[in-house]
Amino acid sequence: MGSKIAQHIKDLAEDLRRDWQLYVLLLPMLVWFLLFLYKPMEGLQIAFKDFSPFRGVAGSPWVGFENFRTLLNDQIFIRAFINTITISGLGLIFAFPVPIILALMFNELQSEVGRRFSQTVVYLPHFISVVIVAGIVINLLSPTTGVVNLVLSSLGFDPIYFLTQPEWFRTVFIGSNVWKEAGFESIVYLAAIAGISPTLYESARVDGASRWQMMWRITLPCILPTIIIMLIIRIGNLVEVGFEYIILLYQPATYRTADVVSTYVYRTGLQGTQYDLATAAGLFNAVIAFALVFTANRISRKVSSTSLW
Amino acid sequence: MSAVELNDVVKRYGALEVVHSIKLSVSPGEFVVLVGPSGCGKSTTLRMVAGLEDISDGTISIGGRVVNRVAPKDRDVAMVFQNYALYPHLNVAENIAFGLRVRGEKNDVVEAAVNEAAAILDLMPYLKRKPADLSGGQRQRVAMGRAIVRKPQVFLFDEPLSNLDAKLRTQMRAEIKRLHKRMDVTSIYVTHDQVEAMTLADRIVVMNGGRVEQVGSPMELFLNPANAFVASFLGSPPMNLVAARVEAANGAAVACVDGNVPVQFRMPAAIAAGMRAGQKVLVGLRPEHLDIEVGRPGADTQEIATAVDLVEPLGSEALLHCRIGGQPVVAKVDTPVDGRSLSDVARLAIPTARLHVFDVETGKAINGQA
Amino acid sequence: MSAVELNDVVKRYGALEVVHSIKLSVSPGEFVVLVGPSGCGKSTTLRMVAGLEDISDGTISIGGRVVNRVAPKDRDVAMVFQNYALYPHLNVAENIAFGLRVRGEKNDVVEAAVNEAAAILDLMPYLKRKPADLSGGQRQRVAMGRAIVRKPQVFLFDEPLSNLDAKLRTQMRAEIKRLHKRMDVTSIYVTHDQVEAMTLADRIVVMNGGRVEQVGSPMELFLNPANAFVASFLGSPPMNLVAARVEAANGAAVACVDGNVPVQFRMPAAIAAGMRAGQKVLVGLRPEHLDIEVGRPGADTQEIATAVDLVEPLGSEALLHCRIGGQPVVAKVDTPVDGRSLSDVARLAIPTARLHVFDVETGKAINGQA
Amino acid sequence: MATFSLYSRGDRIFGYANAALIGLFVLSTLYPFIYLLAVSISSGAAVTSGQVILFPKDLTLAAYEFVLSDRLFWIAYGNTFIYTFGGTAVSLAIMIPGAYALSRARLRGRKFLNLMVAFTLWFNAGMIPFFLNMRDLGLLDSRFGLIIGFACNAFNVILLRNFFESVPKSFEEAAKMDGASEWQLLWKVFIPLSKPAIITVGLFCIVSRWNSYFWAMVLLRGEEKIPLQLYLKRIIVDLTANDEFASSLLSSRYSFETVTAAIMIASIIPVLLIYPSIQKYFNKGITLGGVKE
Amino acid sequence: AEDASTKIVDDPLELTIHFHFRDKYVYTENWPVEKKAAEWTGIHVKNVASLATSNSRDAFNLLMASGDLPDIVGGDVTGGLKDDFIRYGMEGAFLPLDDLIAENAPNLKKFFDDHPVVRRAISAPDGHIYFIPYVPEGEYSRAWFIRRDWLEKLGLKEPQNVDELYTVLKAFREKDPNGNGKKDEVPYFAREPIEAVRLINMWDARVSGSERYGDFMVEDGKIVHPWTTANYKTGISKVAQWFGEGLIDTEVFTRGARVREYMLGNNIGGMTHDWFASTSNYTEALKDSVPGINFAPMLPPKTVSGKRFEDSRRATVQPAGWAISYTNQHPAETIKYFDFWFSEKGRILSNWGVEGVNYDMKDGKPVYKDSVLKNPKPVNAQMWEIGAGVPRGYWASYPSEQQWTNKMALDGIAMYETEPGLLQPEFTGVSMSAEERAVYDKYWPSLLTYMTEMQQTFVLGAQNVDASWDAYQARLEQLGLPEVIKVMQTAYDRQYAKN
Ligand SMILES: Nc1ncnc2c1ncn2[C@@H]1O[C@H](COP(=O)(O)OP(=O)(O)OP(=O)(O)O)[C@@H](O)[C@H]1O
Ligand SMILES: Nc1ncnc2c1ncn2[C@@H]1O[C@H](COP(=O)(O)OP(=O)(O)OP(=O)(O)O)[C@@H](O)[C@H]1O
Ligand SMILES: [Mg+2]
Ligand SMILES: [Mg+2]
Repeated sequence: MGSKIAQHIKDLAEDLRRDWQLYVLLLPMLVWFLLFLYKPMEGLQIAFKDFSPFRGVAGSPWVGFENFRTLLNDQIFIRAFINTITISGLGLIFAFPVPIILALMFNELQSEVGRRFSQTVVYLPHFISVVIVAGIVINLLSPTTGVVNLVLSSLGFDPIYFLTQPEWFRTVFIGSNVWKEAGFESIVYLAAIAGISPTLYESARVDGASRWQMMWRITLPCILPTIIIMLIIRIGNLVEVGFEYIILLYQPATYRTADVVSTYVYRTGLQGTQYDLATAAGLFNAVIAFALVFTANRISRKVSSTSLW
Repeated sequence: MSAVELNDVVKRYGALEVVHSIKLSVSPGEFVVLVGPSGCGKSTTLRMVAGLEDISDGTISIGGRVVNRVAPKDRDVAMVFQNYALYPHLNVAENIAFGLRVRGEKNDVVEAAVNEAAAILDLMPYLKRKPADLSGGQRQRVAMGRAIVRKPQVFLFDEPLSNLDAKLRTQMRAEIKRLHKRMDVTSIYVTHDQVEAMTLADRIVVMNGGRVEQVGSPMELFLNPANAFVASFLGSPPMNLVAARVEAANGAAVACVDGNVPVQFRMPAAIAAGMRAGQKVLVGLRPEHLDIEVGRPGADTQEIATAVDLVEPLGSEALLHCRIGGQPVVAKVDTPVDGRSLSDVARLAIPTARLHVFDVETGKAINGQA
Repeated sequence: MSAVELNDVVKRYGALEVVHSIKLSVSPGEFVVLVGPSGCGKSTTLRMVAGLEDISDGTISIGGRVVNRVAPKDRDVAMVFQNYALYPHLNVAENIAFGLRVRGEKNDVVEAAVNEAAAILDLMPYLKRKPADLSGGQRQRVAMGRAIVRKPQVFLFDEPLSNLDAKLRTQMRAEIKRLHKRMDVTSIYVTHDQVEAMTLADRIVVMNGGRVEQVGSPMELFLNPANAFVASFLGSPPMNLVAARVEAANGAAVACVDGNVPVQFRMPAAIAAGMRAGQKVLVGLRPEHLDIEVGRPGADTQEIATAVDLVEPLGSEALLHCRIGGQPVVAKVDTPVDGRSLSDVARLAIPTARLHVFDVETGKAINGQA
Repeated sequence: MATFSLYSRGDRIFGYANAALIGLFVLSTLYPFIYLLAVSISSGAAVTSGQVILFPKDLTLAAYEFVLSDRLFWIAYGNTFIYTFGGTAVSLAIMIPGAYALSRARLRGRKFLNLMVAFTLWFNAGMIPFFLNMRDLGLLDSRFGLIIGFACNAFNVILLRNFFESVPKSFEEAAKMDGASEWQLLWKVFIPLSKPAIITVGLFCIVSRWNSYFWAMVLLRGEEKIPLQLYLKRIIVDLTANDEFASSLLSSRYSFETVTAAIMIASIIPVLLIYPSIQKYFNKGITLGGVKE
Repeated sequence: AEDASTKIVDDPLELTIHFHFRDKYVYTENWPVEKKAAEWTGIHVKNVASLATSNSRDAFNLLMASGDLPDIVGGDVTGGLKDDFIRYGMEGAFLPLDDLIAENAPNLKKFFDDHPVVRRAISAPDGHIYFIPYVPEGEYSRAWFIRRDWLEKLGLKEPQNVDELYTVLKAFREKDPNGNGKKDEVPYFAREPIEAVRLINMWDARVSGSERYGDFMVEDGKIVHPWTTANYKTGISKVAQWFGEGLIDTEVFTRGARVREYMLGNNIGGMTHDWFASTSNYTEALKDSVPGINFAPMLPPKTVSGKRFEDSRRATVQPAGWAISYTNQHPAETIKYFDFWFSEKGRILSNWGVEGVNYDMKDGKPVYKDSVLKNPKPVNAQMWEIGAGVPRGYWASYPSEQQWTNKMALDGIAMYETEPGLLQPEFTGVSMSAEERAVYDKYWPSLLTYMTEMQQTFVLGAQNVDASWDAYQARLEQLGLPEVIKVMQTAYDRQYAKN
């Protein structure tokens, strides 16, 4: 038994000697993570304190799970939490595949010039601030002058005031988000596609595959590891919807479906300087996210041998 | 009507022309083998037939239809790739099944076909593995399997056996031959292994530098190579080519090799008729026709002095690397049973009838009818 | 001290053991060839020596130092990969130079070495091309070049010639041999081509299913295969193995083949001594020892009735696929000059002294001393 | 490479349909840019009264004059370049070797380290602790602090690591046999072979740096260090404040909408140029010809 | 103008200050106003706040978190700093000022004595004052504006009560007052959704008790939320009805801040409720592009109960100003400095800028120079640039604003001022103890969320007010409204009742 441990230590030492360069390469990043991300994490204590910035993390009194209790007893928070999951869940279903599809479509584009041009253009909206995007969306959906409603009424429907209807909010939010980000997000997949050996396509072509089939049976499986990684990360973000865009788009009238944890925190926490509550909400999210990811990662490692760690 | 016809096919990569105006007509059911040195354009030609490379000039027809602009999948051909091109995300069974799946074959049909192919190729134990977990030879067999499960109009093989061991290779060769007999599918087969070429081919196409040097049945090419290149390319070890000069001696033409020890070859009458005095020629001697059993009488055999540099034993035979008139010559001889040392061999016996002679300048064979 | 020593080396992939306890000692300067069927673990063994695979059990030493946990680059070995593994982003010259560059060699040294290697490998015209623009054989030559520019302690070759045409292959083989002679570097060479194995090896290691079957000089293995596997593996076409039963007839042991037409083999005395009546054996006949020139007298030759299924012409020789007592047998015979058809052959002559006999159960050769 | 002329009819129809769909999407994504452009060259009055939808009205370059004549704009622009390219360089210099090390199976404790990286995707300290940490490290109000403090992020590390993992093993093996050190292996083999990935991650770094302002706002004090996006925020604050009592909005040549649009256009253009220039690295077949699969 | 009376220290004393306001500006020694003050008082105030940030709230919070407080902390942030001054003051970050004022600051003392409401409004639960506020002057901020030219065109009078208002709005909607042949008129529009709801005033309901939207109000000494009253129920249901009839801009919730420019510029908006000063500029600005436009203030129409009242007003005291940090080594000098700004001289300086440069004294009163008044930049913006009118602890002077407000607005304000009883009582906020604040913080944000949500839901007609009112009330109770009212009442009683 003891000799086994000794052997392990010896192996370890030998491995370290053999691969020391590898550890040197890792070192800066490791130090960085420790110094810039892990060191301040002691600040997560705030979630369990009645935090006053002036008193500081150490000087603020402990309150145990009080902040969590406050959150979980707050029906508005619960609703925001459910909304968050719903929006990102729907996003996962409807928005997540879009950049993949887009990347696949770009990949099928024959004209080099066309491909360059269109790729450049579709990633443009990413750079346009959400304020402008929200403005455009509001204009498009205006019940009186918006293009969408003009089309609707020309088809004989009544105009819809989309942005005040809770039923429509998710559609509008996810849809416009896709439109804004899909082009940019497709870059990851384009990079993955670039790594596929062209001989596979040749082989498939001779085997009689149509382009459609090649897309499905070659391209897609080959970028699957990337998709899975992105998916797992996305699953980790199920409990996270950024507040900036929502705030521009939502209305009290649509809170029912639009109010998410981050907007809740924004309204209640930061404006009123309730860092403790905000941190608690963040921590609550993180724990759930982590549990989700942990599961997803485990499943993925089993099923596809791709994993986040 | 030819099954496959290449008409002045040219392939250029940018300014570089790698295939120059190839003409070839393959009859239905015929097994044609392309051989030639590395980089001579065999794969490129095959890929043009498959539809994987644009044809820079000329036309290719399959089954009478010009296919220059027909998609590979509509040409009804199957191909084994030189670099395998296995789908890394699919296991062996799925790799083999791919061609059938994309054609929407039924499950049981696919399964049966896969099992059949796997059995032929000795792949049964590996069906569930991914290509990454296979040895080189196993991968190559999978690539073979992928082609043979389909029943295409034309088979294209690009060195399908190059990574197999001798035993499997012989076995696979026979298997391919049998398959071809059974399915009677037109096949174009690229190889650099002339044993494969000789045994499999109905006709062999010898290529060199993007050109066709000679087309013919294996024995035709072996016995009557049109030029020095073909002669030296077929046969293993290749035919020895000894540079010589034609002189008239005793009324008949002889080829003289200059050197420290000048050597003369007597010519068969048919060839001698085509020779001019002073002509520079290459005298072709197949290693397996050279013999160490000297001293046997007869006008049909001549003896030549030699010096042995190196002996490579091959088991029951051996390769003698020796020199004739200073020029290297390889002889393939039986290992003497009497224990004589092969390094001592001083003279080689050459059957005169089996001499070949090529003009140095044109490379063409001199065979009297010229 | 051995240059390379494998001591009970085992390789497992998960639960799957693919190399079982291999023992092998290579002397300095020796040229050892690993042969064996596809998937038998040759590449794996070589890769363990290179340091590319972890050793599951046992030890490997190079130059007397245990290297189990030494990084490949510190083992001072060079390797040619079965799958080339060229750097796709570098051109040919850079690919070849890579090993020298990373060692910080001076520019002119590198250039000279690259040019030398390129000249040997006929790669001069391609130095500026990327691997993607090369033919299969050209790629393989680049892979060779990458290894030979360095002057390592040990060379490892994994089927370095499998994609070359016969001519180039012969040439490269000789080149490797010459290189080895000149540099005197310990080499381990994996191949499935026994001609390569026979001609290159100082010693051959025959592997099968992750085990070493026999180690010895080429001729040793060829003449005295330790078992049926080795016997059938070396030689091309491989040795025919005919299942038979030992019977005592006329005082001497004979092996009888059952079938429609029962056949008997007379045994050389040395072997007969090791045989038991009723024992099930495999009678080994090398194709090149079978002859169609029947009717020659002598106690050292026996004749066996046969039926020819298929004739494969190889030029001056041909392969006869025939049957003895219903079992398939291949004979390699000279193409008759007199125009007789080989398909008519009815009897084969067999030199008794060249018979091999193996026990069916153990596969071991029976050679009298048993 | 693939020869597109050799497509079957069905495949060609597929191609056209695909191109048409992309064309539609492209048009829709082009709109905001055109809109911004139109706004930036229209008069403030036209924009504030909602008359600019697609085409500019009352053409004027007043907004650009306003912006381009502001010294701070140019300083901010310069800063953004420093943060973006300096930051990206530092990011890549730290993340590439790190991600490479994490991608190697022989790294001891690899699983734990990867988990440690991934963990930070969800758990982060929050603004105040991070700020205090930066203060403790003496990195407040320094360009370097802003560059180093955000050098890595888990997502990019994971992405890089993943791409490195997908480089065929053979290349690493070959280089190791050739005697390359880890550093050489990374530098001479992995980086060239992972160009698309590195470009992607580099692009992500560039883009996020280019767009970011929050931490600049939190950590910086001096005006002369602010990035463009922060400048934009301040302009907005400035102009809204002025607007509040402004009588001149309806006749003004520029308004905060037009100025904002002008700054955005000015700030989008460099990024717009980056993408096409790196696109060639997304070409297929980076490992073509290297190995027999 | 050497004046010994303003000297606080003989040797120049430097004090540090964190002062960030309006999300962008910081205190600076380079302000001419500041230079003058330093010259007069001998105290030099040096800024330490970030010039980079564009969020004053963050700047303040980070300052508190970092712990190294400068001598003075001040400024203005979104949502106000009052609660912060009080909270951190009680935690020890800021000095209580009561004694310091009593001993050193005659002007401040006098001001607080004269304005007990202000003093009470800024008092902490422990009774102390921790900061000196920015005190605005003037009463009316917003007014009802209407297209008087449209009224004329349609032969209507200025609406004097709810019914007339209804008629007018209806006519705007139906009768094409802009004469373009399309019914594109928007009778009532507003920049903020809540200003659309302001029409509930017509039914005697209030939108807020203070300048801040959705604030509590005090009725008979009791804290009440205006959005829970019976009047609100009526009001909101009527507003919903008007909204449904198209009398209120159908897109009022998504129009954004540029709605006035859009509505007036395109000649389609009829009426709004907005700031006096800025709104009255439009008639002037648009006279060329919209001929005949006359968008002018009018008195609030009489409510259903026959009252007239204006719901909005200027705050008595702003939740901004400055405080003395516990680290300050010169509290006495500092409070004297604070006091300086409440002196006659200081007050003029803080409002009007530097004499001879920005204003001249005429008849003992400051008058802006023409160079200031004729400058295309708004005067307040000009003042900020020199350090006047910034939210330090000072007392704004309405006359300075008056001088650059246009005539229409001034007339309007005068009209409102002359109408008696228009102004509603202001809720000036309560200072809660830590425990009270904990309760408030726990419930209030969600309550406000719910109330605004329901408000819009009602207006949009997505829920019928009468049908859902009980459920609404019940839900408020469930979300903790009674608890919130209770702690506020306690705080209120402590702060104001013991008068
Ligand atoms: N993309 C390319 N660009 C330029 N030259 C190319 C390209 N592809 C192949 N070549 C060249 O074309 C010639 C023919 O190549 P091909 O692959 O057809 O040879 P091959 O006869 O199949 O050789 P091997 O037996 O070695 O596979 C070679 O010299 C090769 O270097
Ligand atoms: N990663 C792996 N996981 C599981 N099995 C493997 C793996 N790699 C190789 N093998 C198996 O190990 C055995 C030995 O493989 P190896 O590559 O050494 O064969 P080889 O003798 O070189 O064959 P070839 O001549 O075909 O290249 C094969 O059966 C192969 O399928
Ligand atoms: Mg080839
Ligand atoms: Mg192998």
